[in-house]
Amino acid sequence: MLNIIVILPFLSAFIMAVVYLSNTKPQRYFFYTLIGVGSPTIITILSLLSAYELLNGAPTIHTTLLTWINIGEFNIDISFMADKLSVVMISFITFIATFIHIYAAGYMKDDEAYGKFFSYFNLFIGSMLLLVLADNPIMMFIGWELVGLSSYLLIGFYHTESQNITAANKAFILNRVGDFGFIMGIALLFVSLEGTGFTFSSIKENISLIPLDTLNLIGIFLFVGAMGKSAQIPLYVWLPDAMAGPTPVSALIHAATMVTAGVYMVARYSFIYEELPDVGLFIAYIGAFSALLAAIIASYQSDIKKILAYSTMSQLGYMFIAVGLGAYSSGIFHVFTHAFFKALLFMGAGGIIIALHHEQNIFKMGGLKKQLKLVYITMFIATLAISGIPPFAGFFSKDAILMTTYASEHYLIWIMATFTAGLTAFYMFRLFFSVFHATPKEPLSVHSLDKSITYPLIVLAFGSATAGFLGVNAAYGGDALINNFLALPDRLTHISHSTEYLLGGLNVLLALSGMLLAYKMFAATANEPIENTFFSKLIINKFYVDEFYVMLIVKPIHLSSHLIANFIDPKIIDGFISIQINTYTKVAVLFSKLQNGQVRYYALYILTGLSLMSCYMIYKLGVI
Amino acid sequence: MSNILTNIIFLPLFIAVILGVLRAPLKLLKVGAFFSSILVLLLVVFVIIDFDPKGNMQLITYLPWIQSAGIFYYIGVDALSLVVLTLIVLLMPPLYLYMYHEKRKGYWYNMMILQTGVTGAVLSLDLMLFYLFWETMLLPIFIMIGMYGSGMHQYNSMKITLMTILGSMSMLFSILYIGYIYFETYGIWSFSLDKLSLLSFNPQTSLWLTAGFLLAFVIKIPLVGFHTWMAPAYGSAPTPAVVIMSSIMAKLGIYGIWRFGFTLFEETLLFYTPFIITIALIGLLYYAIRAVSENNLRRMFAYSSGSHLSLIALGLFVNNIYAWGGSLYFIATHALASAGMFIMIGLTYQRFRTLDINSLGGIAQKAPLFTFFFAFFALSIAGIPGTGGFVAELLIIIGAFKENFILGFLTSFTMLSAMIYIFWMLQRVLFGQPNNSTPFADLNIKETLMLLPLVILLILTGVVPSLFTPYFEPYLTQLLGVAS
Amino acid sequence: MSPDLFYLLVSLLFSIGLVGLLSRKNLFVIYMSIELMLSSVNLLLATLSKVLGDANGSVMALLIIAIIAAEAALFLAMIIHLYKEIRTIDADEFNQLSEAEQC
Amino acid sequence: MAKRAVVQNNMLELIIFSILTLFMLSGAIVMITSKQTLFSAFGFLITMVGLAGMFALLDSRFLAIAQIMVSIGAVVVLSLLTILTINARESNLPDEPNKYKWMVFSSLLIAPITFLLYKSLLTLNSNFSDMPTSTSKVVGELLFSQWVLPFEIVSILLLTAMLGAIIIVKDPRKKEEV
Repeated sequence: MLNIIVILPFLSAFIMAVVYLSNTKPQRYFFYTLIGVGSPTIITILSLLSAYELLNGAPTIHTTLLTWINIGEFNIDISFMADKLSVVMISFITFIATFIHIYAAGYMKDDEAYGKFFSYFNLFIGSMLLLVLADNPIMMFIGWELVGLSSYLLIGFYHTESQNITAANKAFILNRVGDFGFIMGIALLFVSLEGTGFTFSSIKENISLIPLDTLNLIGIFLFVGAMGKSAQIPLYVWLPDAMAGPTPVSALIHAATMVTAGVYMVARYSFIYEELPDVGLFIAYIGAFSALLAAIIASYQSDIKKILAYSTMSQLGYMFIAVGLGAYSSGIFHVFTHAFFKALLFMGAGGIIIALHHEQNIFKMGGLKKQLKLVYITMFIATLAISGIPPFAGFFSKDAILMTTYASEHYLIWIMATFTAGLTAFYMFRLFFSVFHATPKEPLSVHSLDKSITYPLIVLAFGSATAGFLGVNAAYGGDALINNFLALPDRLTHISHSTEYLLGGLNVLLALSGMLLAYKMFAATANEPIENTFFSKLIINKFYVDEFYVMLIVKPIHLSSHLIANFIDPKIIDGFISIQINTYTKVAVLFSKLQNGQVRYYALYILTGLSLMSCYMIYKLGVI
Repeated sequence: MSNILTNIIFLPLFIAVILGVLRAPLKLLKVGAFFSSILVLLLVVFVIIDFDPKGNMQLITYLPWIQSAGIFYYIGVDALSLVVLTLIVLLMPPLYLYMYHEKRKGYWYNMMILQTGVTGAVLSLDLMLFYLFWETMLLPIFIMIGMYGSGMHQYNSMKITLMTILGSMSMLFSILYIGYIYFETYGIWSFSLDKLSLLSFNPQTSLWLTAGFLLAFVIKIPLVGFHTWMAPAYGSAPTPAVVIMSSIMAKLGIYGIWRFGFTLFEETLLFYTPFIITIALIGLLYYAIRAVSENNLRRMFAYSSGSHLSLIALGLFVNNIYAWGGSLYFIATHALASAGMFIMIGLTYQRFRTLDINSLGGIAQKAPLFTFFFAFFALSIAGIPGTGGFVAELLIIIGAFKENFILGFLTSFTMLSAMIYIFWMLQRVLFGQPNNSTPFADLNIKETLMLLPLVILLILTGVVPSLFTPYFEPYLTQLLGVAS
Repeated sequence: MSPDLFYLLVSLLFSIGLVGLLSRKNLFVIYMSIELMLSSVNLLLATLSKVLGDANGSVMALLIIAIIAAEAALFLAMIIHLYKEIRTIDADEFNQLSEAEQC
Repeated sequence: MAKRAVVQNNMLELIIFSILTLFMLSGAIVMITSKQTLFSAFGFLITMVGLAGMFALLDSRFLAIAQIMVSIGAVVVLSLLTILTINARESNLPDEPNKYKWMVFSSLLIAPITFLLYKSLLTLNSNFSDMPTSTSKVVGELLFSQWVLPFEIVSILLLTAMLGAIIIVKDPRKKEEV
């Protein structure tokens, strides 16, 4: 079953690619839709079935497809494993991905490269499933890289605009920087455990064999991978630019796949991070700073998709706080709820963008609540969910994380996280009010939306509203179903129910005040932020991090390249060779001058030689 | 069956000579060349079927040639040479297909002679015989660059020839001196590898002899510092010659170190190991960074191939099975990928008549199939999972980590090195708006068929390496057992 | 009277011939220098014939005189021919062996 | 008495030798230094005459006569005739501004050779034998017995040279007309 789950998307991607390449004319709409949407549907059913199996108490499922490589101790199989963690992941990934596929079928209907799009899309899902279901780090890494590759392809989907490709390159290269760390982690892990097998279960068993120093390095290296994929400081700059792709791609990247991979990875290696509280704290701080930074930047953006992108980064920061502090289940739970509302937000935004003929600036929209009623309602639910208003999904998951931070007694993290929560409500409602409530500056022509676009919204809205109930804490009368099911090595924190209520109340209060502030400022008329003060200029330009990177990395590479091309190669290395060549040439010129065609001179040369020989003989024979 | 290897080596030359004597018309020549390459491919398939991965040197032919000087016609095949041999014969048919429109007869003859040269060099086990084939393969390259090249081809062909001959000369001196030492010790002349490997040299002599060999191989690879012939030669050679240089001849440098260096100078090479690893690490990034500012597509991939060959050399000098396996695997997969890439570049040139990256662009809009193949080969050079390059890079990284942490860390930069230029190149060549109004035809069926085997092989090597590894894994284990 | 003086004379004559050959451009002088060198050899032969009391040397010298005559005929003919062609007897004008010009 | 006569004879020979040497060397030097071709030829003539005297001094009368008849009577006169025939004007003579520099330079160059030559010649016998060998009779006998083949070859050579000279001098432009 697991084999089929992984292979099917790859297979359908392959089939569609072959069909598309053999005839690129925009036809066969039905064929592509059937295969492209059909395969995620089937794998959703299969994933849910396997989840059901595990729910009923079945042990972890292992399947082996074939032997991948076999050199020395490096024996790697293409094999898959569904434990509770991966089952939770694949269930919601496939579920949400299916709806995004359905949505995309409507969204991309008129695109010439419809087949190509679905081929990439299925490749994306397949890679993500490979990543999640992998039984050993190597397979996981392959999935990990392929996710990066397919995101590259999808972000650069509109390839005629050069800047889209730049965005895609940026995404892939930064991901690859992460992979650079990841592969070092894996290699180190393998070398340290050489000979004891290299699947997750055997690593878990033998983890105590590794000295702590090495383990620390491994933990940090692996997290570098997560930084790249999950867009954390300092490797986050690709995420906003990744909005260059079609909106369903953004929804898929941000909700179900790719960015959550980092969190999943840390949870998957929880048995390592469990041993390394210091590294965990480092992760948590990175997460907290990312969350805050992204929230601040998001408050000053005006592109609807970029605001959502920064909000993703911010929420990912929460997840890393959770996993860093050892609350793996809470992290995964937030991944789970976040998937619903973030997918919904992106799809809603996509709907708005289509309805307004590809307008993305929220300050050029306004008053859309009448025209796009369904989008309005669903987006409202999603916004409430992300802001953490009970009883919507976001509240429970975010609350669990905040509580962990408080209980861990790292108060700086807690303050940052709580502040970010308020800020989240502010910028999300800023978006919401500007788009739906504010009076538009000029009358908008709105185009009606396809059913395949709107219906998935309803399903996801339902999910956003209710998904949180799976993980209700004991304090709120639940029994944290999902946490118990996941059975990850959580660091247990004890916190009294009253403190919990207090914290929850504080969060809701902050969220509400953020919401009110946004209402005041943007509900009536929404104005674009202007770069009037130093501070706003800094934020609108995203703290000049991109420019900084360009200056620090891209420029030096180009400079050194030119240095090599214009100086080192021709002057120094070829210099040695050309010195010799020049010498030969000069000597040759000299000799050709000697040979001037006058026989007299030739006689002179002969005589010179003879004369020298005579001198030598006189000297040698001692004639004098 | 016993002289199957001889047939493999000399069949192309034989057919070339017959066609030349008959003054065959162009059409017959084309058919003959292609037929010879297919026939050789079939023969190699027979060899592979019969091959026993656990055995040593197999299918040995040992005939006296110049007996008074102890030079024998001594050939044989083991896992190492089988890998290189297989990739040579795999690449020839697509190259002949690529050359289909070529009207100059000399071109075809040169290719056939070249094939004999490279297969002979791979299979020979007598040092003099090896030297003979080693020089044989240089001559056609010289002619092909000099006569059929573009740009400053005459200058460049002289440059490659002189630099390579410098290496060959030093190797010849070493070979002769080794033979002489053998003569001193045993009283007869011999240049057979297995006999010479019994010799033990005094350390000082051995250093010089090894340096003589290494110089030849290092120039052929080329590692940084010996590379200035590479970009000009690649830039002005015709595509088939480029493919042979990058995919086969460069690998023969690695093969030479492996076969002759490790057999004869096991201990002395340890002395050179730190130097070579340092040079290779420098080369890994040096070439990659150099490629960034290169505007000629072919030269860019010349540097790219230099970067990857540095990695292969690095893996060769890291003494464990992962790094060696990775190196050997990389030899094959990089040959396939770079052959594909250079063929794609050749096709681009045929269509656009330029290789300047800045004047290309927008190909994706006009030719999806072409784009697919181009991007596939470029990405497989970059080592994307699912292509063989990834497996090899992974193995080499693991091997380097096993050696020590710092080396592993530095080797991992291979993950980034190709990124630096390949993606920017793809952006400017394939995507964006076309800068060039020339109509761009998509791949036709013939071109697709020529490239498809390479694509399939690359994917197979990436997805199921276990199909291929059993052929050389026992050999490596055995070699390591001997070494340790 | 000892042959040493003759030897000295021979050496000097030969050398003067060589000097003339090298330092002059006039074809006639070159020709005569060559004759002078030949003649000095002739003198040496005659001297040796006397020293050894062997007439063979004289015979050789005699033959050489004949050869000098033959040479003279050809050399002078060539000079005349060359002078007719390019109106000069400057040896440096005949430099078709030169490498530099063709480069 | 007889001894004295020998001494006197020797003295006489030495004086004759000195005078001849003076003539020859000065003739040779004039030959290689003078700008006018005709003067050179006269220098050459003097040297040749001196040479004939030297042959006589060495008791080779036949040679001396041959020298006078062939070298002077034929060769030198032929040269003079050629020079006069050509009658090169001053402007057609080669311009040799560095003539003396060249001479000094090449003399320096040749000095060691000369020295070596002289030294090696000194290793030969330094006494004349008393046998009167080179009489015409002996020479004639040798020439027609042992040396008959070289003699014939030389005669053919002379013939060939004559024919060659005629062919060379023939005007090529006229040949084309024929």
